[in-house]
Amino acid sequence: MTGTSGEPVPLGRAAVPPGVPPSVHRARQRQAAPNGIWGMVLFLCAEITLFGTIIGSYYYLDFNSVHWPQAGIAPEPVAQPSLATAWLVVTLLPIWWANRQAHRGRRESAIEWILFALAVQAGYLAFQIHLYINDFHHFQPQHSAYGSIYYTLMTLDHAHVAFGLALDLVLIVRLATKGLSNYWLIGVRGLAIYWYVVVAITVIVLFVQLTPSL
Amino acid sequence: MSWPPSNLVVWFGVLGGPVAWAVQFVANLYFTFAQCGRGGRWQLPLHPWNIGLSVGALAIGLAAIAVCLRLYRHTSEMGPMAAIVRRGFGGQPPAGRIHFLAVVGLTVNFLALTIVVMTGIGAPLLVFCQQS
Amino acid sequence: MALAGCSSGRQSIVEPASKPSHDIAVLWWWMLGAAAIVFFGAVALLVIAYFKRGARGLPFFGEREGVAEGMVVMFGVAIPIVALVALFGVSNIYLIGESSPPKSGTTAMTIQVIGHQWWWEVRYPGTGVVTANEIHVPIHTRVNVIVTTDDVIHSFWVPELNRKIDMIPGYRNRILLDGSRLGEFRGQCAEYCGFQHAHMSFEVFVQRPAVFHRWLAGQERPPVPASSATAQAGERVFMTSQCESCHTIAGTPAQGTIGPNLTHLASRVGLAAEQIPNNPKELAAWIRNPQAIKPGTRMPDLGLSSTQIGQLVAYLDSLR
Amino acid sequence: MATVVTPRGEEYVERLERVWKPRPGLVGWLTTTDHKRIGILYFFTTLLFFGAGGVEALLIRTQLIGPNGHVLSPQAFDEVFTMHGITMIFLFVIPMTTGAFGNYLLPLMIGARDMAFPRMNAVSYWIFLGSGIFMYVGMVTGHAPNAGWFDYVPLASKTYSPSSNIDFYGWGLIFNGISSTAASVNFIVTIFKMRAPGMSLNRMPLFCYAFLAAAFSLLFALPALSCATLFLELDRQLGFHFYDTAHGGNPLLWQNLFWIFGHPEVYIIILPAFGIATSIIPTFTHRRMVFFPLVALSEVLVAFLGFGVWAHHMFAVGFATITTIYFAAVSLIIVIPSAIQLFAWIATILTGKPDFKTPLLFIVGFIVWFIMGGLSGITLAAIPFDQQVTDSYYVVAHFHMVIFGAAVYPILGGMHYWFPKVTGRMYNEAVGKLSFWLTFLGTLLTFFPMHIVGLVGMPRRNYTYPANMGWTGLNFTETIGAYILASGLVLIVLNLFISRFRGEPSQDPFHGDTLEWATTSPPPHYNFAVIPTVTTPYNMYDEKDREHDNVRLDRGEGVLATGHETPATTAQDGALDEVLEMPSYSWWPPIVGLLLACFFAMLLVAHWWIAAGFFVLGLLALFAWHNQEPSDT
Repeated sequence: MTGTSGEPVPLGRAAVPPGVPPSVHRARQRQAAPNGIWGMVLFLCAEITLFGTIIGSYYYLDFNSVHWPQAGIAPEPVAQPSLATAWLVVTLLPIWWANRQAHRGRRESAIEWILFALAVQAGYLAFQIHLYINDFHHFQPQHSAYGSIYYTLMTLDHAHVAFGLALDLVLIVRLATKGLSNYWLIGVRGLAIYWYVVVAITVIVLFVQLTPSL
Repeated sequence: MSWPPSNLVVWFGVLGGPVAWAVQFVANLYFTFAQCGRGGRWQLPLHPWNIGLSVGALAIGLAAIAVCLRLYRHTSEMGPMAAIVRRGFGGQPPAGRIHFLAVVGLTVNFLALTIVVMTGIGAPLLVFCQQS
Repeated sequence: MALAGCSSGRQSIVEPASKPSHDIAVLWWWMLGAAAIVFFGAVALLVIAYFKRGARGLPFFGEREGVAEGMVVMFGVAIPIVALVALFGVSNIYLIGESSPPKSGTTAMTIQVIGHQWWWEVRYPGTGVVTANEIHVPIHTRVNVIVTTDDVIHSFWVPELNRKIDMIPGYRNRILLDGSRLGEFRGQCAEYCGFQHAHMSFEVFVQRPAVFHRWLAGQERPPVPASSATAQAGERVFMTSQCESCHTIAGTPAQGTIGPNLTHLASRVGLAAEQIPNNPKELAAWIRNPQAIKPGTRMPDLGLSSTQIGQLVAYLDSLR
Repeated sequence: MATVVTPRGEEYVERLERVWKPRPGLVGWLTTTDHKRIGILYFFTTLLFFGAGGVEALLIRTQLIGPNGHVLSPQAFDEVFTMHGITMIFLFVIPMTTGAFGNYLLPLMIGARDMAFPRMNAVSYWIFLGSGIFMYVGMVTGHAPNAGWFDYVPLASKTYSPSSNIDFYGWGLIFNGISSTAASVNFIVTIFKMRAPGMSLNRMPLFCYAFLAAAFSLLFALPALSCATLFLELDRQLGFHFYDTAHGGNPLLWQNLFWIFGHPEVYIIILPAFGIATSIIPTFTHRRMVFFPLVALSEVLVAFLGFGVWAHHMFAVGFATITTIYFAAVSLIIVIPSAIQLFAWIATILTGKPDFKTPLLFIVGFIVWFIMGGLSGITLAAIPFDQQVTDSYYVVAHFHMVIFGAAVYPILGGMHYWFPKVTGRMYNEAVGKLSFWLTFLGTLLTFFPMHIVGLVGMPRRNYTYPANMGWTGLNFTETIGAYILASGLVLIVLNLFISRFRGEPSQDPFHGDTLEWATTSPPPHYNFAVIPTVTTPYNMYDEKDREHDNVRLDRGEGVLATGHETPATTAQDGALDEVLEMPSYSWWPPIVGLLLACFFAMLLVAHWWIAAGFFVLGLLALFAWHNQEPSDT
């Protein structure tokens, strides 16, 4: 059997150097992204497309309406959602760091940083829900097409974040109970990728949300 | 060209034209929907925009074709490649794969550019926002 | 091909009666010709393959791979790309303008057609004429038809006069009618619009200008009041049995807008969007049990007695 | 070519048998993660739905046999033609090609022992089954969707369709979409990561390219459908206004979203058929496909360009002319990749030594119909002509030529071609040929006259038509054709069913060129005793490689028998990267499928809190699922 450059590749498990968790060693030996990461990235592609179509629908409705937002709805204030989103962007740092720590075999540190990120992200979500309820006092999705697409977009975006929080929690529990198994080491990397994408989507959603105000 | 070329170069060669077409396509749609919709949000000079986008896409696609040509010629000169081509393009990677992708890229970019040229020339001949 | 044998069609795209339809039909015949060459050429290659199945390679060319690959490039890329770009230019840049709606203000006449489940309301703006399921236009006159809908999406299609255009809620689409041949051309709703999509047709009459103007003037006048006793009784039935809540008859208290305007019902050729011919017998059957003829129609069974129906038919038949 | 096992290799094989032994009986089928078993489950399920869709088609044709038919009421006709479309597209062709053929064959073709995510593969099946039953519950209870598979608003809005018919459609398709998304992720990762060592991109079977392209299309197209149906259900059930003109909504939004999904969908349907054709043709012509890279690129390019043509379904809505030509240009150029493939197939048959057995006959039929459907497709990219014939029977003729003629024929051919692979027995060749000719004649009579009937003005979706329109004779022919077609299909099923029990035992009757023929028929649970290595795109033509596999089995090299193991390789060059432990069974996929079914049923009846409860349960089940790592089982 030959690999890329022609030299034989043994089909079997390589010996693990002492002091390194087997999963970490395996991650270092890998030339390509593992299947789990491929799967996560592809699911996120579907997610991005879903948000892309919703955002496209937003502009389609916008372009085909004489008034946007429809009469009776004031444009969003800019400051609060922007601040909240900036807050969420900052949480990428602990997530990124947790992933690095995990790939150095430092389980406790990884757990702590995910926990930290979880707390900050939960704060973000709580604030956003507060804004959401405020909006709801001003206008409802049944008011007009603007209300419909606005609430659908925001709800899905927040649900995305909420699902991320659940993933954080799962990772914390799993890393604490099962340790850095190969499965969950890939899980931490998947989690990090998930958050990168969610935050990117949230930034774009913010821009869409503020379109009428700009 | 250094050998083996980076993945980025190879995949630019394969996907440059199609991606440029996709950008041209989506941007043009966005502009026409924005201008011809009932809201009439924007009043852009659409013909120049269309031509500009098409020319940009064309340039990227031509660059991708140039990359593919170089890859193709380079891999064709690599001794046993000729024999490999006869065996159905299944040569030893990475050279075999890159040769294969270069053939793919040449065709793909050519087709993508045809679309860009068709719409780049065709659209300015029509009246904007005239209902079909 | 077998198409020539089917010229009895009443709604055929290959028997055009206007310039746009004619151009489209010409485009079709050219495309059919080219397609036939490609189709039979490819089938011929398969037939050759069958007869030479015992040996590898091609007759005359041998087993060279380059020949097979050249064939793919030639027939798969080179020839089609020329043909397709040409088709693009001819049909989508040039011809599309020929069948497009007229530029505003360039036509002598405008007609408004409103789609309903499952009939057509036709208005002649500026004249007060409102009719249903039939459109009269003068020959050799460019007519701007504005199509809208009152409920779901319909599609306005008279193949012999022009291609189709959808009627979409919230949009005012337009299409050109420019008949170049006298006659009666059938049109039909082409977008699925519910149970009776199949029975939503109409007639377009392309007429000499004099005939057309006589018709238009007749439609503009309110109908002559009923003279016979039966018809007068029928009018009372009409005004007291809910008919008037859905239908309009000009010059009477009936001003309903849900169903077709019946002002000159007796002048029309068909009933229920041309599903049945307009004669007293069919009209009576229709009033007696509309759901049997057109299941799902919004016209209810009013439970009238045979006498009442007879009177009603006499009245409606007097609306000329 | 079956692997010849030497006594030393026998030990390894025994160990593999022990490790990969499935759980017995019904439990084994319910908890299975074996791609072959899942493929078989998909096959029989989709075959049932094909039967249902076929009966619906015959009902439609019987109703239209003559003018003013009374077989079906207009209400029933609308439900039947809607369900015919939904069934054939979502419950037959896609699950049959990706689910049954893809699942069973892909891992075998790339020399893997399972899909990349075996449990997700199982859950795809259970969700698909749930969604199919979900939509047919609507039909059985008299609430089948009735606004067409395209389901245009406002006809599908609460105002014009007040009962729950459309809700079965809306939620059912989102439900179904989850299954397809999971399946497409699985296929992409499997194709990129699970190929046998040495199988670089330029050595991957064309079948895999076709399935890769279809999976990518599914992945990126389905969100648009989910988005559209979500909006629809929000409009219908919660009073939102996405499509409601009176409140700033727009009915064209639905059409755009639906066709952004709908056109790639057409290629999702046909791409696997291309893949099957490119597997059968080299085998029966005893030569490689002509111009391998161009065929591979065509399969992928069709999927890519397929995202830029959607508005050609909407040329009559009155878009700005300028908008339409962007789509028309792509609709025309997308013909080129198809033409490349078409002439590559023809050139291969022409320059090879074709052996016209049943599978190849079906492929020849496929080529004929595909040319016809493709040519009528080109005419539909000429905007004025499209505006003339769209929504007429001409379009019905076009897409049945493409979807039935060109997508189902390879499925039928493939059923014969891989029959010996799956069952270890041979079908009856004479009956096979007879069934082909019946099907061919039926297809011709059913679908060809539709072109003409469309050109003389018959619109689609009419439950009946008047007598004096010149449509009667043609419709009569079509109906007769439909019955001939149905008899051909029944004959195929009978032939295969009887051959399953009575057929001649057979291992590798056709000398196929891809790796699935490197193992026994039917394949063992572990697929390959030794992981094959690859040096060309036509793996079975390189007998040296296969002999080498036997030598390696002797040495125990690449046997991977310490657990459920299979190698993972790099995405581009197929270099060996690591050895993966695969899960062997799991109860969670059917449980997740069941919980999702309950979730969607509750959404249908608008019991939001109970639905939320099932959703949370579903999440918990997913958590429990991942509690069980592959190495644990």
